[in-house]
Amino acid sequence: MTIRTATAAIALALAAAPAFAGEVRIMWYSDGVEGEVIQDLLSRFEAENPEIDVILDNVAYQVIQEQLPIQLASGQGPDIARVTNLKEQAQHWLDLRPYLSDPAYWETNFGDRLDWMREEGSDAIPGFLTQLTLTGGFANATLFEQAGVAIPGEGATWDDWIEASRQVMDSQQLPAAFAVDRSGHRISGPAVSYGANYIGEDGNPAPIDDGTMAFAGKLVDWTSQGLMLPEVWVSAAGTTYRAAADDFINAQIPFYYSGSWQVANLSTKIGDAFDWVAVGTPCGDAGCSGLAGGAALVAIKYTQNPEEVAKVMEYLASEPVVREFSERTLFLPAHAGVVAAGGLQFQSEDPNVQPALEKFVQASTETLPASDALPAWRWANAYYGALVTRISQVMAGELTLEEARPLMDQDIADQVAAAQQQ
Amino acid sequence: MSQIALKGVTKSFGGVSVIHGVDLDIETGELVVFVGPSGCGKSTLLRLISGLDQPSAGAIEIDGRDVTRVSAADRGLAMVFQSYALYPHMTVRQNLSFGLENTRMAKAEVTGRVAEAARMLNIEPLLDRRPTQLSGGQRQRVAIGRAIVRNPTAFLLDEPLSNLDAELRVSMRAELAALHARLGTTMIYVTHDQIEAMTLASRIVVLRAGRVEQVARPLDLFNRPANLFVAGFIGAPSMNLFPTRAEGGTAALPGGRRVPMAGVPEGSEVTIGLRPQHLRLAQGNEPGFDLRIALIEALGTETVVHGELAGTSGDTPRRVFAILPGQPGVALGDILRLGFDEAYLHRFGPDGQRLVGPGRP
Amino acid sequence: MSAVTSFLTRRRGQGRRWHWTDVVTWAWLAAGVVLMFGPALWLVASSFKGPAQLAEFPPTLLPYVQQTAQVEGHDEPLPLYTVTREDGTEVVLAEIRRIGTNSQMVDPANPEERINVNIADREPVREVGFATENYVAPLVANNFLRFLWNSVFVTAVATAITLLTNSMAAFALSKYDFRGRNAVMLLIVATLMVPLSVILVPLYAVVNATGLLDSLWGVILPTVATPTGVFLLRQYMLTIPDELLEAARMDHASEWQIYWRIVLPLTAPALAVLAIFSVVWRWNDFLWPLIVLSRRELYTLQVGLNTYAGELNVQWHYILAMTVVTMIPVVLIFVFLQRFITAGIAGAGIK
Amino acid sequence: MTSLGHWAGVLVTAPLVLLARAVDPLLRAWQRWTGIGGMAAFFLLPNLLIFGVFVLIPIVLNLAYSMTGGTEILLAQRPYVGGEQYARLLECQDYSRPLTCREDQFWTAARNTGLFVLFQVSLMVAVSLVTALILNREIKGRGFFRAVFFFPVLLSPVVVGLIWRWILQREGLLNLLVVNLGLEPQVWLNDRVTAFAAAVGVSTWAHMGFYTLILLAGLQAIPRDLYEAAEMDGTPPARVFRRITLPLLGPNLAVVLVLALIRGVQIFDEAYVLTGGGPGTSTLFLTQYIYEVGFASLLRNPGLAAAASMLMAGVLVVLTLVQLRLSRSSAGGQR
Repeated sequence: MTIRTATAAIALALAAAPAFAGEVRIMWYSDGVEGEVIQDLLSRFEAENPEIDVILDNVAYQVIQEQLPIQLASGQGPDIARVTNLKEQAQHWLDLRPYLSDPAYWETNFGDRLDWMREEGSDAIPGFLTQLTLTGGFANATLFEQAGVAIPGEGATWDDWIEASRQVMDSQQLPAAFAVDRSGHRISGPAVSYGANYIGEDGNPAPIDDGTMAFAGKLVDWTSQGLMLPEVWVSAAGTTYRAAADDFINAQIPFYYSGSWQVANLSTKIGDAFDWVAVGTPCGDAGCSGLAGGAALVAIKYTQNPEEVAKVMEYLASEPVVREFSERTLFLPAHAGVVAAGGLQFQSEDPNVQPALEKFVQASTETLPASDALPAWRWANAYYGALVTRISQVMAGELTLEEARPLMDQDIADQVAAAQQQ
Repeated sequence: MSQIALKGVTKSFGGVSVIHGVDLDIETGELVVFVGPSGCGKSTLLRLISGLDQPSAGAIEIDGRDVTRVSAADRGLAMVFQSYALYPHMTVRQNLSFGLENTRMAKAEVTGRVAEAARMLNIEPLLDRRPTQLSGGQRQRVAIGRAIVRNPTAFLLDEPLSNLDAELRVSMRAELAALHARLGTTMIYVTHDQIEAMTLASRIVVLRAGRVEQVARPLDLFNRPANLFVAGFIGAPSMNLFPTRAEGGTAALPGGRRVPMAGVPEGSEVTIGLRPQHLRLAQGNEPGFDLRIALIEALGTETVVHGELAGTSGDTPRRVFAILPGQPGVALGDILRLGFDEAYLHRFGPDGQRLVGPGRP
Repeated sequence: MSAVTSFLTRRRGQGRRWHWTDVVTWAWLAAGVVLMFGPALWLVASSFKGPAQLAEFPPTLLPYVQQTAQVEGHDEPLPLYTVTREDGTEVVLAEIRRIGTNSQMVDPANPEERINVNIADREPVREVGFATENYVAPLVANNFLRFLWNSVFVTAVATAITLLTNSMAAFALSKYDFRGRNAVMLLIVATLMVPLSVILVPLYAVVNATGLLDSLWGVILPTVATPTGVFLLRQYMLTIPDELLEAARMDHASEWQIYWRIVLPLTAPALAVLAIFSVVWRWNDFLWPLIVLSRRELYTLQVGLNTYAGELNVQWHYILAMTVVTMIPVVLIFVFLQRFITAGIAGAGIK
Repeated sequence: MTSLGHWAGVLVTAPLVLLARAVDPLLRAWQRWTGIGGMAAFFLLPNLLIFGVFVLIPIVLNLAYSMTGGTEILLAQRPYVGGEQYARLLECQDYSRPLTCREDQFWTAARNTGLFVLFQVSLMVAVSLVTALILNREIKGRGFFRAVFFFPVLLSPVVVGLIWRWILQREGLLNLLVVNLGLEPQVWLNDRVTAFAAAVGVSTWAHMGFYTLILLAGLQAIPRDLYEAAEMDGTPPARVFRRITLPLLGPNLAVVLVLALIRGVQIFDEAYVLTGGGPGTSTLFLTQYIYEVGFASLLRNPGLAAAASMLMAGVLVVLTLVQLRLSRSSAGGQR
């Protein structure tokens, strides 16, 4: 008994570290250097605002995905968090509007994408996108050149790209022609390019349509022909995310479909080994659409210090800070003013970086409406999850694509049913 | 007044009775030995006295105080276990002082008592060793020492010598006897070895299947066993028992000799016992019975003869032991005629109880 | 014949000639050494490779860095390559820059002359070198000592509580006869069946309700009631003769003293085994601390190293290096206590 | 560093010692009150308390979760649905073909887990037994080799999975060896057979040292004179092994079997890091299924996961009881 009491007492002493006035905790994850950059920016903020103590908790992305939702559900959590699951958890975000000195600034510069992170019909300002991402392809220019194959130009279709890559593969004796990250999100832009539409008229998920099936069919065929690097998709079950970046970096594949966030990563790891270019998204029957997305910094409703939170957010969302953050992290800014002003000086000595980022900016104008609707759609994750789970089973030879189709519909329907079971 | 008294003590484990209403009085300074075949309940009885087990019914008194519900530690007794139960992780000194420290005794007194016990038992050089570094005999002394330092009202010893080799057992037996003489403290001693019992005991308690068969001084037990069980159990080789029938105030022994048999109803089944030591070669025409020698154990000072009664056939021939003094010239297969004095006969009635009559050594 | 006997049955004597069973034995042991240590050494070697080299195929056994040379007329050192000329001879040149498939090179001995080389014809000149920045950068960037302290705290406290509570329970379950003992035992064994990972959500709810979320105690307490520990200690305590306890009871020892001064010391070998296992388990714990701890000043090493696993990219070079760092105590335990552990399990642990 | 550890040790043990001193008088009073019977309760209390709060209650809550629906995480916000989740899991046209089941992934995982346990336990027993037999010979450096096989036991499952993924991946060490031998490199984790074999092999690699030690202890406890007697009788070695070694090793083998079985069914961390369940779903095991559905996946459903874990735990308990009974009757009682 005494042991228990003693431990309980100590536990209380340790656990109950109440949010001190003026303390703002940010839960942050990093794909690259952005943790260091934001820490640097925050240090500057703290120097100017000694009354506010900003603590940056760098966590694994897994924590954001798995633990934060539970914290939020129990009315806890940090004061600010960098999240990707924006819409589904919108009920937990704080509306900063009453605390902001200039809400109009936010609407002007971030207004386009506030819908991604607030509940349907709300006009709240929960936060802003730290970066905009866009899916798109990368080509190993050196491999193409060595193989004497021209890099497909504007308007080239997926078939063109894979054929060109196949030639490079054959010529250079590579293990595969291309790879796509294992993610439902990654294949959705291309699917839309083939006419897919995930969203039904009532806003609920539509059944898997022929557009989706068309692109999925191509992926499966390319995998069985040995063109698509098999292990990325095949060697995992469920919705596990797997990136194929390493194979591209290692010059094992001439073409890699991922997204704008890879620019910094590729630059660091490829160095001078070969030239690479961003090529946007190849075209399908309906267009050449990538899929936008991004991570947002949002304020959490359960904070004790909304005033201070707003102050931190205003600082981080201010134009110079956004500009510096983007320039140092090689992320695409989501700030309308910064984008309009242009002239971002990305801090990289790598000659491949600047053109790649510019290509992504340009490609972002080519997205289709069906794709633009997805980031702010509640069931997107359910759809992505079903796609990735089942298509990889098809690739592994466990199902035919036709068999997979009703299973995907079922998975999505299950998820909707579960969520509506209240 | 008796120092330790058991009153109708009963013990059962999970519905199985192992001690059936034992009454026993033990006087101050006695060395009482519990003896009996294995499983007779002698160790259980000792544990009930120690307080390590609680009786299912009945009462235990020490110095007139009912201690039935008093814990083992508070009964003022000390116990020596069969395995010695020395604490393997403590030195001999710590083993001896552990119990004293538990009673919050002053340091100086603890030291004094340990030194005293060590001197008494000649284990002073061993005090800083651990039990694993001791020989069997040394461990035995330490175990006794651990009991002595406590100045208990009585010692309980549970087969303390059974783990020693034969030679050591004899010398330790002597030491124990000397120790008892010197300390004068009551001791209760459990053994299955009747030689230990006979040599050490002031009184012996013979137990069988949870019941007391007889309580007596050693020689009384030998000379006047109260029943067939005690008669057969005490003495080695064991007593020859001849079942027969009482007819006309006498009963017939093998070979036809009739001996007086008074005090039983005519025709009842009785048993006559004769210790092997009391058989001798028949002189001349002396009546007796014939024995065919099956095995000879010549021990020098005496010769143990295992024989079969001649003339018995059909059923398994009856085994008879005889101890002949010296080295008589006998050989396997010889037929000996054995005689005896009637004074040495033990007579047991149909119920197996001793019939009144004198017994002689 | 008798060699086969001794192989299948028991040891074989000394001084005989080599028999096929000896060959099998030593082949097996040699394979064992390679298989058991090889992967860990591979991990250590990999942790010293730079991010680019990590992704390389074919991989090299040892970490390499490209050699560079200071060439006149160039401020920065230039990377060196072995270039195969058309006539098949090889020469070492420094690369100035690469344009497409062409490499502009220069002979360090003759800095004036530029040479154009197809990149297919050059191989980098490399020497063994260690990318120590894999270690330095995370150690500098993170409050590494804090993580270390947290890990040590969690490991030490959890192990102490594990030893105390498990040995107490084992003592009760092995040395007292009471109603419901078998039920308790069965309950404890039954929970062996339920791995932590399948009750994460309800366990999280409990930890949340007890206010232990985001505290080191939330990491410690759920792990200390290990059924394994109770089981192991109980099995060992069963071998302690009851007579010792009875002797102690006759010696006026209280039950607590019997536990503390008699049984615990005698259980030392099993306690040591449990302690070592507990230390290793708690030190290696990953999933649970990751879920409980979200404030960085509370991170344990394992959680800390996982901050390099992002949404879209994993910084393997840091993760590998930090994994090696977290392995150090385990390896130390192995080196210094292996005899103790193996003997303890073999002799004491499972009877 | 060491002084940190040292002070931690002192800090931790000092309160315990003080506690032990303080507990004693209380306990004596308690003992006077309850007798020996109350002692057991006292000694069990701390463990059972922690155990109850952090193991039993979650299991009970898990049961509650399994009878609720929806995607909310807090139990209070979840609607009661009775046995719906169980019905969904058990709905199946043909249990031998997972794809005909409503929750095909659950049945796939169950089938994979069954196969895994079958192969892994057999391999584990075989490899540990051979290793133990070898270590039981009089060889030089026996202590060293005994330790060698034990080393991986000390590694964390995550590290184990990571190391082997690095070895088996396309750019891994194994392919380097394969290429040097002049063979075609394989993507080992991309083939259902080799990936499954890798999961079996790696988990055996990681745990065999532990089982080897248990078996070795059993071997060394077999009296040598039995073998000498058998040799005098001219008993053939195979027969000696079958009639003396195996039966006398029985209890240790039973322990190995039970533990390997339990751990086999619970296989998670190392396999998850190693194969992620792939290729396709061919190394998807039950614990991964439960973890993902309940916690990690985009298709999250805590109620379904809870129901699945209850089913799994139920099967495990039954299996273990059967196993214990079998081994008890064959080993002739508990030791």
